[in-house]
Amino acid sequence: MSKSTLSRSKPYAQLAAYLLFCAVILAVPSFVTDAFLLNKFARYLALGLAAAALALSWGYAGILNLGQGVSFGIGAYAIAMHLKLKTSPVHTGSAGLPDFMVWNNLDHLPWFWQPFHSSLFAVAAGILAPVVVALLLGSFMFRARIAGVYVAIITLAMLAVVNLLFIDQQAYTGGFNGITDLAWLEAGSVTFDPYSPAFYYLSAGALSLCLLLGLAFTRSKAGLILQAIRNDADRVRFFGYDVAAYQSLAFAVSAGMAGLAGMLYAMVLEFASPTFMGVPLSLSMVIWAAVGGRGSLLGAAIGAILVNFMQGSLSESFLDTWQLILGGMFILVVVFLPNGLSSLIGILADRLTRPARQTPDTALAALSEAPRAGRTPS
Amino acid sequence: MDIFFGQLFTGLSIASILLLVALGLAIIYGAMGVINLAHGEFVMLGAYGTWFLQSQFGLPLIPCLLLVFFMVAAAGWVVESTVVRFLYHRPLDTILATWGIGIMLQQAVRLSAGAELRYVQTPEFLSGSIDIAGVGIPSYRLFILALTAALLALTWFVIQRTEFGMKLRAVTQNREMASCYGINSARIYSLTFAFGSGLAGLAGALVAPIKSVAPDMGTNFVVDAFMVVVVGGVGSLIGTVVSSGLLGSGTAGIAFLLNDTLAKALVFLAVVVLVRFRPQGLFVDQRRR
Amino acid sequence: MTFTRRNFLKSTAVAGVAGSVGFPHIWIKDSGAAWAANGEIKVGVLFSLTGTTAVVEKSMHNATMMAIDEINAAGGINGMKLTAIVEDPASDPATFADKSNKLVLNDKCVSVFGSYTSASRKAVLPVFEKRKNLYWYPTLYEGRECSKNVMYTGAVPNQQQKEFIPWLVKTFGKKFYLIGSNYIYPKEENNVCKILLKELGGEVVGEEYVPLGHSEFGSVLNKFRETKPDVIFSTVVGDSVIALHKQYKAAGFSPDKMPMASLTTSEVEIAAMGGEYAAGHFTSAPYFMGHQSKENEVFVENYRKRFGKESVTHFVSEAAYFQMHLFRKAVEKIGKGDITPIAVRDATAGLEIMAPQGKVKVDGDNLHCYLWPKIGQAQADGQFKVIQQSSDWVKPEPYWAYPGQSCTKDGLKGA
Amino acid sequence: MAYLELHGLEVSFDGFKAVNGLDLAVERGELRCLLGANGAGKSTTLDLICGRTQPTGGRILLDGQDITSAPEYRRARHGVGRKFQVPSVFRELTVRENLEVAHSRHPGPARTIRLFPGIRLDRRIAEVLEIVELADELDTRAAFLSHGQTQWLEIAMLLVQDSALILMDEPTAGMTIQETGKTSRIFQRLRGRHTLIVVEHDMGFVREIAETITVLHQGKRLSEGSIRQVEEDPKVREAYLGSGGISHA
Repeated sequence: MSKSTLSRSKPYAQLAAYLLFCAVILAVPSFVTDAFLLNKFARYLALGLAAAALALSWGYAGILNLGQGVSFGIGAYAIAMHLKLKTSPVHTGSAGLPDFMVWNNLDHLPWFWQPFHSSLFAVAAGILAPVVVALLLGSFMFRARIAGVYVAIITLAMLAVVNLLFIDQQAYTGGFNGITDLAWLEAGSVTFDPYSPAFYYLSAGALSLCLLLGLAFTRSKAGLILQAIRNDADRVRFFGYDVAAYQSLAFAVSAGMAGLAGMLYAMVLEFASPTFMGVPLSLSMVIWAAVGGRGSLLGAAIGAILVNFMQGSLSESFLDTWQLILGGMFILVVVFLPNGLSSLIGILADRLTRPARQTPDTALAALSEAPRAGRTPS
Repeated sequence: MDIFFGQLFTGLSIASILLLVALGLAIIYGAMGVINLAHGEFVMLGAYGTWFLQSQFGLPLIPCLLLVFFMVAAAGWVVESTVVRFLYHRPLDTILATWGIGIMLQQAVRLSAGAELRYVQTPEFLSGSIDIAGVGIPSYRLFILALTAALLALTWFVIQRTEFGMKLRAVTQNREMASCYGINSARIYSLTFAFGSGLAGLAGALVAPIKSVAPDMGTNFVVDAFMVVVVGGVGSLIGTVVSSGLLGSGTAGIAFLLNDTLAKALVFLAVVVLVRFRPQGLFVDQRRR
Repeated sequence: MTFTRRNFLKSTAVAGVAGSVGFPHIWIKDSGAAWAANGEIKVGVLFSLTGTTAVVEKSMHNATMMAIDEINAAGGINGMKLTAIVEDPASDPATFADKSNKLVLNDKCVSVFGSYTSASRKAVLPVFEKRKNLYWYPTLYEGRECSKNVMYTGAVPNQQQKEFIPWLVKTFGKKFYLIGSNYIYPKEENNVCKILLKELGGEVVGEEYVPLGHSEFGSVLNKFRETKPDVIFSTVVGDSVIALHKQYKAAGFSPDKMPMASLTTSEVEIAAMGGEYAAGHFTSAPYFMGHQSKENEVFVENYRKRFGKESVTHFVSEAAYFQMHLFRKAVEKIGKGDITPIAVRDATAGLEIMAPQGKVKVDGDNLHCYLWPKIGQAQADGQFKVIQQSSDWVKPEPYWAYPGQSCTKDGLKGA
Repeated sequence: MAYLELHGLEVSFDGFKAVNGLDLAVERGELRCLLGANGAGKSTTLDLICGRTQPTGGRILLDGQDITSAPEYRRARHGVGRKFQVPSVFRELTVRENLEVAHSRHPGPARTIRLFPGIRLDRRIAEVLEIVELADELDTRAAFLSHGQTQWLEIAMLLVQDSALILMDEPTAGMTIQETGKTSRIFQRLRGRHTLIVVEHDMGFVREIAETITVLHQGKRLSEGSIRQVEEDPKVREAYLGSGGISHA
């Protein structure tokens, strides 16, 4: 088919791919009934959502956020605070007060915990709090036209700060142990037992909704402008776009989705821990998105699900060497498959339809080039 | 009064350790723009190398230093020629690839040397402390301070006063143009990466006697070193020295006044603010856009 | 960035199909809960083999596996083989929770033996309480917990401190500096220590918590110089202990005048820091490798035969070892009955066993153990010299510091 | 009050004054050519007007408003469009997408988030495409275009942006004779509706389109007037011919 019809059919092929993926993940409970597996898949889907959120800010807007754990963690803690207030404390006895507060000799519930009695507030906070944090951090960085490696450094440093503070403020956050022993979320008549199909549908539904909304966002003009910004931010300014506002927007949308993913993750594991805001998990998200294909939300989601599924099964069968295999895989994908597994499919499809056309790899060189040509050490 | 002097020395000592670890990263990142997240693992390799030489061959610490430098430099060469070489035009991808290398190195060491903590001995004559102004200053830390200064001078000399250094600076300015003048930039890069890794190994060897030697000791080293290099200014040696001084004494000071947890948090916050207002670092001048 | 929109249909179809075919066990129905079926008793072994706490948990894993092999070598329990299902929680609380779910739901283990840090215990606790399973926790901990699904074979604060603190005050003086890692265990131990010190007219000259994995104690040592305490009460854990001891000695302090008294420093940490850095400091624990008893000689000899002559045993791996034998005695007591986690728990109540540290008994009410606290002084050769030993086993009181509260058969009383 | 006024504009990099007290006034709808040897400050002047570089002195007034320290995107919204010496387009996006980005009537994020809008080409873009003959390259990625086509794309994007003031930096560089001819026909049509400032070296092209010419020398205005006046101006002769012949023009 000629170039133009192929490209005009591209958006529909992409939409079809997204819808197919959503259909597949929503169909899983009809033929998988093992409670343990359902829980595991629900967890992978939540991590898939976090990776897709990262692909939105990194793949589309060129913002490499090494601190995705901040949004992910805030979402997890928001829902955990709500679910903690719903459990009756077994070990410490005093009515309604979470156990770690009793251990830290608090005698009443702090004011900022009060609103978390309502599940609506908790869910809203789980999404909006990361958005607000992202908007503040976003404008703080992008107003000063910070880009590339420096964004990575600032987000990494913020992650370290948030992690340290959450561990230090033990009376309010449970400290290093995190918030454990959570009840199950209730919405109307449905209780979401993390080992039930109901919870799986919640997780799969959230991922599908976010993927489709994300697709709509990236297909809109704003999404196009973000890609232009990633390509050449200065040039975009000369067309009248406030680049900092767009970058903060992408950063905030990504944070909201990551907050939702954090909520699902805390619910599926039935606890929230400061390791959700640790450097290893945040970097893993970046790697899942890179492995899956940072250029596409669906690619990143699939990358996260595949890597975590492999990590789960590998670590059981190859007790000693699973980390070697994982590290090796990351290197191979990053070096030989810059656009991740999803591009593998693209390349194969190219080979099948017409002789491979060597696409210049300039696109990647322009990927928010770090100021490499700094002066040599003087 | 002696508390103040003790605190001053602690700040200086922390700064010297930060500089020691960051020096190798400054070379690699400054000159080649490669963000090497496996830098912490090279430090760990240096520590394990020292332990291995000490436990198997009974070599005292000082001779170990030289051997470890070349062993880890060789490891750096291998890593550069197998993986990093493909990524010079993709700075952000080096973060991911080197993180993968880090995971593999950790697990390889855990399998070979075991997960237990390893013991590295301080040389006899350095294990005591010297009384200066009424405060017991650990002589081993003085030794580290002195050696860091020497390494700094060596690095500056290699970069500024040797032919290799001149070629390195040429390749850094413009790799393609340097190649046109017959400089084998690929080899220069490999040598630079090996030199940086060797420095990291040396840091590991020096730090091993006062810190704990475990397969995953590298992770918190690399985050701090990365901050020091970026705050100091990409490719600026003086910047790295000054920023490790600032961050080191800052950490020590706040830790004494408040506590270590807040010290770490506040220093990270300071890094965020510094990178935001001086992204190109303290010592790299404004470049015309 | 070439866009991956083209022909994405193929990619998801391929992934989808591969996904569903990939794991055949997807199709099996949820098989009934037969705890001890076809002649084997399945137990979970959940100690980190990778990550930051692998350092200590590897030795606990070794001691547990050794006990299992000993039991199987002696013909198993009532003729049934003990099968260990090993998982690596990689020192990450989230993985601890995930793997314990797998061991309980998927593998149907009768009991799971595991974890060192309080954080990992808190992460798995809800799993065992919701699924009515049994978790065997061999590590000393901060107490104030009264679960009906956990067997606590490690020491609680009253057992470790009630004789230790008075001895320290008598021997060295009243001024204490409390230094610990920044999480719940050190804070709770310090609560108990402060109560004891108040009773003895002691004084806390400083209290500080360093981040986990911290390795730079320059400022802390300066504070020691400033406050001049008689005793440094350390609840620092993990690899920070090594850095603290090394830098303490390098700063020219001497344990004779200002010793470090710890509840966590064991033979493993000493082996890692080198004997000369630990020499002179004190630890209170129910077991030391150097303890003279017939059971201990056999235990140490077997352990070294199996894991190398350099390997060391310490109070946490000793608890991991004897709790497995406690499990064996409980299952033998059930005999022909249905072996379920709750049945095992009830059978264990009141059981006694000759452990390497001496005869230990399980308290039927709070499922903790009567232990033999000892005070040991570290020697340059990496072993501990037992200075003082309790004349009788000490009753575990997880709520000792909270009068009016106690853990009874049916949960916490006197909230 | 001219449409664009520069008053004593000045910018120095480490002491070197690239633009040194420049005064300039351009009327609305006028087509002004900027000539001068390399390093005379032509491109830097365009950089200062469009906001790419911050001046160290002087003021810039656009349609009566002081935009000296306004950020680039606010100047673009006031109607300033810039074509760069090195053709800069979004290489990873297709021609269609480049034009859609350039079509920045409502640049605010609130207006650009529309669910499933699909990129439809309105009349304006279709008309421009015919002019620059890129209609059949609509879905090719910009990275695959030839140098000439990239120049045309950037010019097309400027036209789509429809700015009041268009700053053109050597638009005909690397173009064939026919393409240069066509460019001058386009510029003739733009005159009047837009104000144009064109930096050029191709004297043939300048003769076709120029009304008034300003010659810059070492960051200052050397002379101004019709093409004949400028050619006979002794200062210009001395500045250029004196330094060794016409080849340096």
